[in-house]
Amino acid sequence: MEAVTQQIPLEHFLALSAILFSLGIYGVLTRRNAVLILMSVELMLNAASINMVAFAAYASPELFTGMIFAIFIITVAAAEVGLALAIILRVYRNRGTANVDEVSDLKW
Amino acid sequence: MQTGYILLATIAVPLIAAAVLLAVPSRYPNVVRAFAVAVSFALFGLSLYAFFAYQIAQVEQYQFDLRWTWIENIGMLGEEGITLHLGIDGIGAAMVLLTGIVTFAGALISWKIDYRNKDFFILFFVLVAGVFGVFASLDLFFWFFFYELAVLPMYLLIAVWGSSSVFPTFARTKEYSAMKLTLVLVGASVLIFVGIFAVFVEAGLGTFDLPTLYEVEFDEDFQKIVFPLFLIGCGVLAGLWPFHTWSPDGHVAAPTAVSMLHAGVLMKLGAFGIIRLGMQLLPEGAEFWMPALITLGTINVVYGAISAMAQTDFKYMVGYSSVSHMGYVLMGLATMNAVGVNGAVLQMFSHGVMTALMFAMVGVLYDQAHTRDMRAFGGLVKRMPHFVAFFSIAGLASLGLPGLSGFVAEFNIFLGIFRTYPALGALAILGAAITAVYVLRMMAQAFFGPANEKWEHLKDMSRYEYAGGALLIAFMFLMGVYPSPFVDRIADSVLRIPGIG
Amino acid sequence: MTVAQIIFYLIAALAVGGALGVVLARNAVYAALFLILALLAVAGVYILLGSEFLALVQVLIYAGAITVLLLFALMLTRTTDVAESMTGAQWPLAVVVSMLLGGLLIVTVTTSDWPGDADGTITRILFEDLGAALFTQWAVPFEIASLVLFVALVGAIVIAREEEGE
Amino acid sequence: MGMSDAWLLPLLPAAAFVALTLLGPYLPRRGDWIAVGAIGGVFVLTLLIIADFTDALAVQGEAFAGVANSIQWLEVPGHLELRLGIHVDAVTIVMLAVVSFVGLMVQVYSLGYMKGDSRYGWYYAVISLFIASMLALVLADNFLLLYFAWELVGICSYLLIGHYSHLRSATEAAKKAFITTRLGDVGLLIAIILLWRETGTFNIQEVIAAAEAGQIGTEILTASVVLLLLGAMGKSAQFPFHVWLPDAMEGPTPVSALIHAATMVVAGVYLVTRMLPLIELVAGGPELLLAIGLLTVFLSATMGLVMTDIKRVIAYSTINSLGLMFVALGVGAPAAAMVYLFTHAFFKALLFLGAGSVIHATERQDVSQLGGLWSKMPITGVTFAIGALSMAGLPFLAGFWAKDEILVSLLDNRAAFVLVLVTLPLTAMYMTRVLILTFFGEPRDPESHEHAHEGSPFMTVPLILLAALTLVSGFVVFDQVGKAMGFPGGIGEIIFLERAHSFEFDVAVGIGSTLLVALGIATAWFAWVARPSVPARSLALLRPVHDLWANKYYLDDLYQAVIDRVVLSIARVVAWFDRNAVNDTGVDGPAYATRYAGYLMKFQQTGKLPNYALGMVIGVVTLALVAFSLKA
Repeated sequence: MEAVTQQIPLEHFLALSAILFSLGIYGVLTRRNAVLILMSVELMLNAASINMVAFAAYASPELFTGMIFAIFIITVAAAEVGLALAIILRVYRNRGTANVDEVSDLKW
Repeated sequence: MQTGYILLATIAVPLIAAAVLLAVPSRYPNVVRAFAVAVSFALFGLSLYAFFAYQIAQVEQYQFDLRWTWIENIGMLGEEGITLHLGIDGIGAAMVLLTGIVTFAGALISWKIDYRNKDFFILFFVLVAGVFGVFASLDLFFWFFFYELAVLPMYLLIAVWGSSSVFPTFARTKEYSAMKLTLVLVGASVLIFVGIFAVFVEAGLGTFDLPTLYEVEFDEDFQKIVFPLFLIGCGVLAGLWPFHTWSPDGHVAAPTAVSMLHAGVLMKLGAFGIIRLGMQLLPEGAEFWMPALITLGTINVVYGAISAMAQTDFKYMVGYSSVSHMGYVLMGLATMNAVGVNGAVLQMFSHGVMTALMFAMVGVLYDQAHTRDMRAFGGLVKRMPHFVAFFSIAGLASLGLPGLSGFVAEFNIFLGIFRTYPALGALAILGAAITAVYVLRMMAQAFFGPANEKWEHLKDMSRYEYAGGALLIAFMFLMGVYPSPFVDRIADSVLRIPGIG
Repeated sequence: MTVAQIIFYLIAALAVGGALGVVLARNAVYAALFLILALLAVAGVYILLGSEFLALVQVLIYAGAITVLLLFALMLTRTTDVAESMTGAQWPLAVVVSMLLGGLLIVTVTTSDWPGDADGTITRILFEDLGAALFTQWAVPFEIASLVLFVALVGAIVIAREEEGE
Repeated sequence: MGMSDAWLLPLLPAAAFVALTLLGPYLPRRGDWIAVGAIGGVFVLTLLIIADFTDALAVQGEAFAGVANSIQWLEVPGHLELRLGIHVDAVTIVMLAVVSFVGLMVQVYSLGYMKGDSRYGWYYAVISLFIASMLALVLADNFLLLYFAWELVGICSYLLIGHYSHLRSATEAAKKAFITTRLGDVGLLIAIILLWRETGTFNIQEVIAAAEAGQIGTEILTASVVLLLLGAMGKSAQFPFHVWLPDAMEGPTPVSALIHAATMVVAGVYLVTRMLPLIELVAGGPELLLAIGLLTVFLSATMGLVMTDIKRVIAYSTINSLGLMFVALGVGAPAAAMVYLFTHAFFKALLFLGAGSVIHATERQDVSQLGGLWSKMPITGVTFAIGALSMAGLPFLAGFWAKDEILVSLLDNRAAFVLVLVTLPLTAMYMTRVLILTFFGEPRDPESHEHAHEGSPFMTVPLILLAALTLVSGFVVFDQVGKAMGFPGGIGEIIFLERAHSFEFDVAVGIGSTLLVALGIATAWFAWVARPSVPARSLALLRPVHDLWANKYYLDDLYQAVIDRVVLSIARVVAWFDRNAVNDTGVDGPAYATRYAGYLMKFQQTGKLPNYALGMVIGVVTLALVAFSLKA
């Protein structure tokens, strides 16, 4: 562990994270293709990770909590993508589409 | 000698019995029956002991005190936040005795249940535990817990063991009745729940303990706002007009023993709640709202009686007469004077025993004849003399015949009402006269007159039904002829309710 | 403006540009490529935050494995050649809502008081320290993470497997 | 056995009731000996009490105000104390004598009359309960016990009228009797409670004292008195409550004799006698009493004239007699009323028991199917004739003296006097008519006439005893007789000490009334013996009047119509309202509304993932905005 001075305020990282997160949200809300939605989710996860790591670097590096969290996020993201793609493939095979707005059996 | 374990036992014994019954294989229905009757006899004994061991005119208001701390010093909860606090005053003692009597009689009457009788008795005992719990609890949290415990098994008991009826102009399925009963009662209990939390927060003591909360002097405006929550919330269970229709339909659909407990005991929980939560906790709110209650109570009495007059179904008639008689209880409570409230509590006991007997007798008839239309019968006295005698005694008690419990209770209520509201008192007495009309019409129609040959096969009561009915009748006579044991206990406690003049 | 700052703004611009590409591109494959760009930029941000290990993992797993997986999925679910809208009907509402959310987040970020050095001093974390922590202090969560991965793997196989007669 | 021990009296038959109810089927002879033994015991004890009473009277003279003894029944400390207690004074003594003696006679008589009845044991149980309640009623020193007993005699009457429960008519009559009297009882109960509200006590003497001291407001007092009268009118079958009594004849005849002639129906008279000081405090109270009595007397005399059922004729004569007692009370002559009550109990019980013998022998009770029984049943015939002529008011029989007493007291009130005089020949006429049609002439139903025979000694001995009393009991009106019996001041003084009254026989009134009675008897003899065609011809002439009387002034029909058309309609409307408005709209309505709301809201479930996601984000943004605004 060593201290480095880069003169970049914490807020900058957080703002970046906020922008990425909002863009991810926008993607999730507008994209029709499930794979593209998944990509937007990845953006949101990354935004969260940036937050974690930034806080860890700036505020409380002692227990590596932020890092560990980021690592777990990546792990979970990997697992999630694997599972989600399996589900998407399954849906596609059954219905011939991967567009989420066409899969709407669970309505009233 | 004064130990709270007796009250704990009245709650624990039925719960343990329910658990034991779970383990009894359902292929031995007679074992189940014998066990259930034995347990309910034990409960009867316990309640009898509690009633007679209760000491009149002691310094402490609540006897058989027992307190087990459950949760404390967490969040808003302070010292003794939620405690299993048991204890009864004279009112509670009378109610505990009533529950014991009706439970025992109900178990005896239920001997004839064949369909899944094990499950029936399990739910039955859970319900009974809840009822005992309400009467004995001195902690708002557990009071409410037991209250819900008593109400909820009712749904299954009616929906599974009940009966659907088709009448010329309308039909009532047991599912409908069970659903309505449960929803209305649970809906009403939401009001109580809100009220309980309002009191808890307003008091700011971090405890649900009732005797502690009784010491608090709540702000008058607060009392006026919160009291209606308890009044309506509990009143619905007591059959308060216009929230009463769950009751006749529920009675009609329910199996016999459930009707007995339901009308005999459960409806008393409501009136008991008005006393325990409403009048004792919020005396000024009670003072403010009682004119409204006595108006509604009068409507209950007259409206219930007139409705009962138009019924041709035994159970509907008894159901509406319950509405009418619970109206007397509400009126008595609303008088806010010692005589009237004393009469209301007496009426709770009296009506409990009397209406339980009525429902038991309707059950005797219905289980054999499979119809409850009183116009279909005639001259039953020839085939079923004991049945007719028992039913008539219940009917005479309900029309307030001296020598039976109804008279003592109603007389006190009338005296109480006349002290404050003479005009309404006259209406109440008129209600008793209407009661005579429908009871005698029913007796003349079904019991006397030329015997209908269609009912040649009807048999008189079985010995279990006989025993259950005789038990109820014994208490009706006891209270009617020698009311002092009841009045002494009740009056002593009534006089300690704040605001009673 | 220090060098680090310049680098940060550069990387941030890349990340935002990549993200915009992901959510706006009309072609799905382009979107995936933009995602790679964004993820690599995030890796750069990690380096700026003094966490080389994470940057490495980010490049390897995210930019490498996950994106490839996504591309595979795109390939396997390609339906028709008919050009269809990539954007759902609720996009105007989504614009408003996500901008609102972003605005709110940025306002929060800028108006709040954050702990830490005002002059932008960060703590750099060394590989050794992190490795030691991961296998001592965080050993149990680490194992659980591996279990999660394993279960996800099995689940993915079970779900995606072609069944008999299908 | 002193007067303060009189509480034992009701307990004896009450114990018999309990024993018979619980053990009846297991006892030899269904336990009738217990019931008869109990009433026998009561009779003996009553004699002892009377002896004690005469002693007390001899010692204390006019200062004697009665003996009281009570126990606490229930108490709400500081608010209410209910006591049960007895009060024995002269009025009580008279009532006790009547109840215990007629009770004993009827119970003995029933041994023969009810023999073989399928509910023999139950009959004796209820009649024991009735006697217990009736004794409690007359002994009561407070309104609570009075009302208690009042209701109990009502229910016993209900049970006994409906004794032949397989008959629809008996059941209906029982119901009618109970409900009609119950309506009056509502008034009584309200009156009792109102008086308690004003005075704080249920004790009759204390209430009267308070009223006389002016402690009760005029309005309350007036209301109480009117309501009290309602109760008395119901029980004593005064107009407009009289309709139940003729129907009550559906019960076994001994019951009619005991309950519906000698004891229960005079409870109203007894109550009014007790409460007379209160009634006289109210302006118009005595006048109301008088009006009710006169109306009842007149209506019953006319209706009795056309009835063909032997028991119903006697029932109307009972209403007539009760009306007369009310009249006497209305003009402030309680002693006359009590004397009439006393003698009436004997000759009316005698009449009913005689009618019972006839019914028992022939199984017919319509006079158009009877006739010529004089030779077959001489004892019944003679005793019945004595009773009938006493009721008619023939000189030197009990009824004559008692009636004369009332007429004398009416002398100051011309209108009432004349009206009562008018009814005298009518009464005499229908009593003679029933006597003639039953015992003389040709038998109209030879078959039943054939089997007719005198009953067992159980039945004839009570008849003879009652007939003997009918012959002599009237003479108690003479002070000398009273003195000879051990009472210091004659009967008037016994009955109402604070209103000492000495009997004066008014020769003119006596002769006048005798002439009128003779006229009635002669008319009856002429119409039904000498010229049997007369009734038929006059019937043709007076058809509308006859119909009016035979249909009981259409009052029963009116009441029935009110019940069927009005009361039951209201009940049905309320029941309909309850089902449709309160339940189906008020309770089910919100349920349906909830369901419909659910139906409407389900459409937000589009099934499309982006919509849900958008919803979530909007929620988050909203919450964030709320948080911001709260922070600001």
